[in-house]
Amino acid sequence: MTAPDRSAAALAPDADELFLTGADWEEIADAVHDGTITINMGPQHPSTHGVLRLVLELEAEVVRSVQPVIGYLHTGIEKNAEYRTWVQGVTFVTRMDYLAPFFNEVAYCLAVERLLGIEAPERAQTIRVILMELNRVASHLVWLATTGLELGAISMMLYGFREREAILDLFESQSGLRMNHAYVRPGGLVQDVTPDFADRVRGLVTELGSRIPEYEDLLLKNPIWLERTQGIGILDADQCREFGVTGPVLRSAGVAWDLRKSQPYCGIEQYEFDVPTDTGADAYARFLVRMEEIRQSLRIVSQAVDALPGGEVMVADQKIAWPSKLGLGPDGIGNTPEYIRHIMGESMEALIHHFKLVTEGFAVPAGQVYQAVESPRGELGYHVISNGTTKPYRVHVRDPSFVHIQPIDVMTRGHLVADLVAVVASLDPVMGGVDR
Amino acid sequence: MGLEERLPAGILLTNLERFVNWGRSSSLWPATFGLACCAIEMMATGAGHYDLARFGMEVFRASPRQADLMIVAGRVSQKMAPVLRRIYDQMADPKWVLSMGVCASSGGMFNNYAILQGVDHIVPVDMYVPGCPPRPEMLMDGIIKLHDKIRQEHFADGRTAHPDQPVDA
Amino acid sequence: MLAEFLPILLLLTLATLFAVVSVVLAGAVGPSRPNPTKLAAYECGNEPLAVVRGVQYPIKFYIVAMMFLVFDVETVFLFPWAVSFRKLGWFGLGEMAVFVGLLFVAYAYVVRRGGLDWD
Amino acid sequence: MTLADLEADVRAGLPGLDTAVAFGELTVQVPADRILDVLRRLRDELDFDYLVDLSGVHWPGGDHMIDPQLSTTGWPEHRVLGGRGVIEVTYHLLSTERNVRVRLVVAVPDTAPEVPSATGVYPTANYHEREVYDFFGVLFPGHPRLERIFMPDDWVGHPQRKDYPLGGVDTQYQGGQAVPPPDERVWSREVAR
Repeated sequence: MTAPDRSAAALAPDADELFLTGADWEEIADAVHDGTITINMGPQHPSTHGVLRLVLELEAEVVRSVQPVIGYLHTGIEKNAEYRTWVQGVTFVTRMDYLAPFFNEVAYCLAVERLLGIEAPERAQTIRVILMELNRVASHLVWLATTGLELGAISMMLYGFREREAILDLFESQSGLRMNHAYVRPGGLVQDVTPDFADRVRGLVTELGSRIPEYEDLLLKNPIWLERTQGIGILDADQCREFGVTGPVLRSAGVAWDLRKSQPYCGIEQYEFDVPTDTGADAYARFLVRMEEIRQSLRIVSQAVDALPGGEVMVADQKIAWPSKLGLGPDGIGNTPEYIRHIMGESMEALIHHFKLVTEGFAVPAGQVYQAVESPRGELGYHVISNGTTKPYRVHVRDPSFVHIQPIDVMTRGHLVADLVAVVASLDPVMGGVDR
Repeated sequence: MGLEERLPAGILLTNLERFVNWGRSSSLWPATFGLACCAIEMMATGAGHYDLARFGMEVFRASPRQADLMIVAGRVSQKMAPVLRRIYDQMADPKWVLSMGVCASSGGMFNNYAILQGVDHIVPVDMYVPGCPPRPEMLMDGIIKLHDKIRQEHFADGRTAHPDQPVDA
Repeated sequence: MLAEFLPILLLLTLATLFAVVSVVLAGAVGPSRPNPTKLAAYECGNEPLAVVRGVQYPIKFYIVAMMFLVFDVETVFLFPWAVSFRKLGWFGLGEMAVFVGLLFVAYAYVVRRGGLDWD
Repeated sequence: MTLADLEADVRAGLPGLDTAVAFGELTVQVPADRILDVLRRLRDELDFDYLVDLSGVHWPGGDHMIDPQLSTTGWPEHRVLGGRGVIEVTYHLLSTERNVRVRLVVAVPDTAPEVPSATGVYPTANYHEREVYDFFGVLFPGHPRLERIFMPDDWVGHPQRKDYPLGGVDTQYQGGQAVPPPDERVWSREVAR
């Protein structure tokens, strides 16, 4: 019995011994031999902002190459929306980018309204702007909280979520849900805001305004924060343009491109606010841009709530307006008794509209539309195609996070693994939007 | 060589069981298995306002080796299912699974090709929490009910409740 | 004379006892249901890509380990000095200054030779 | 700059392409072999510096019913007679200086769809094209690494094509009754019973 061969060659692993998922990872694994090690920073990881898997090729703490693998949260929302009516699509669409539900809803509803050729009433547009900008503040607070947690400022997590709770209380008081509201509908809003909405918003704005200096005392000149974020993850303007990057990451590279200014929607051009930019193009610049954006959003909200017009919140056309005027009905919240008396007793036509809208929804004229809004992460675009029936033919969503995953490799080459965490955090990807 | 495996079932050890279960249930460390919108609500529950630390769930362990409870928070896609099963297998015993939200419990509104219609297809689930996403109070209510369930467990149950077939990798 | 050392002896035995018993007890009593996946390496939920056998660890890790050892032992010597700081008076302070000064030379050497910056 | 003169520019710069303006947007139909040339010219001459989005739409061939639901209420069913059997790969371009958008549509037969890869002109197209391949099966010759991006690597079929079932499971109700997933619910049978 000859002695087993223990020479280095025999012990070295050959390619197929590495049991990899996926067809062509073998070439990466071959890099094992020249001193680099290929390892997964996988879907279940505390600092990948959701289920993002990064196949890292490391040379002792220095990142040589990053291969993002996505799809671990693919929910098939776009296909599901094709089997639901136009109004039901709102509930699917709001679950895509779960940190900015109002942006998804408003972008989808604007696209449908353009296809229908109608416009939401003035009051509905102003409320949409208020809720969207507050949603931007909440999304930036979650970004600040999780990035602080990842880079070691654990207390930032507590402060960030404390403020967000205040915003979510307001959302819940208006739409009934803390997240995934389905509050915005094609043609306006599902129901009007509560009478004390204006005062609550003003109180919220002053409270949030007083808290921002607190964060800046904590982080602005914190040596650890500066060390971890300055000069990390450089992406200059041309690279941004190549990779199709928009939003705070692009503005941190010095380009003042903001859809709220260049292609305004929902009447946002009547409020004055400025678009914060920075020239650092690194993680610290993105931190500064996002902090300034929180202030600007609060500015917009306070102007919008002062200019809140009266009137209806849903378009007048009965063929589109969602019928149920929610109120206290005989057995709790539901159709108010007057409405029931109106459709059952007074007008046959209202009954037909109610029945048709509730059973199969309204038909949208054939055509295709691309509607984009400025979401907290960048340009969120809805390419909606209708073939004249009551169901969308195709709803494609251009999500900024999906586009921001690509430059991770370019931004992190030569950095340490710890900086890779800072770079992925500075891009603020939300996997719900990436995987749709 | 766990002694617990070989202890006889029966009334002799009820006090010991009650003591051990009390110890286990009052410091369940959850594994961070946040997937989608429920993960944000889970983080909100863990943050200062709703504060999961009051139930001994002070810290969310990233690695399954140090976690007792896996909160499946969000929709489980077909690509994520083997990963979830692997993480569950790599968790140290005794372990429990709380399926948070309707998407984890039954596929929820995404009845399509991409989503696993209920996480109990691949892992034994101890507690289902409804809601989309469940409010932090609902999640805490689910956790408190899970604590009560753990308090009534017997040593012998462990051998049958969680049949651990190895995943055929 | 021996009696003075009794508390230290007691402390040592209790410490080792606590360490050994808690480890052994956990291993012996706790439920253990090994299965191949549980014994495999944890890599964020995928089959492990990184093959640890046969990969030479880069030298930088050794440098970091050596430097940690040196300065950790230095702090260990600081503890007893700090306890009897009053009694030693100026002599103690001078002595410790020499000791720390010597090690500071080593620290300066390491920093200048680039031991601390990574690549 | 208004849409009209953008359309004029496009017509002048790129002869032989039919352009249409609808819902305030310009759509240009481009044959597959000219797409790279059109993209390059739009980027360099009309300075469209952003490829914002690249996605697919499947218009299946043959005559099929689009909306079986409608048969419950007796209203006419929406039926497509003789579809085009085509996958439209849609490019959305944006020009930040001129603040205007344009949509290029490349229609390729859905049996063997192939469109030259735009990663050379716009690197951001890399992931978008992998997505269109993953969901519609459109091949992009010239793409550095064309493979599935969302579905598991060993997935069969391209899910977002119209001939791919929604793939849901039956919803269980009491007494063992079950309701089929949304795409298989044909009401006329239930109503007629």
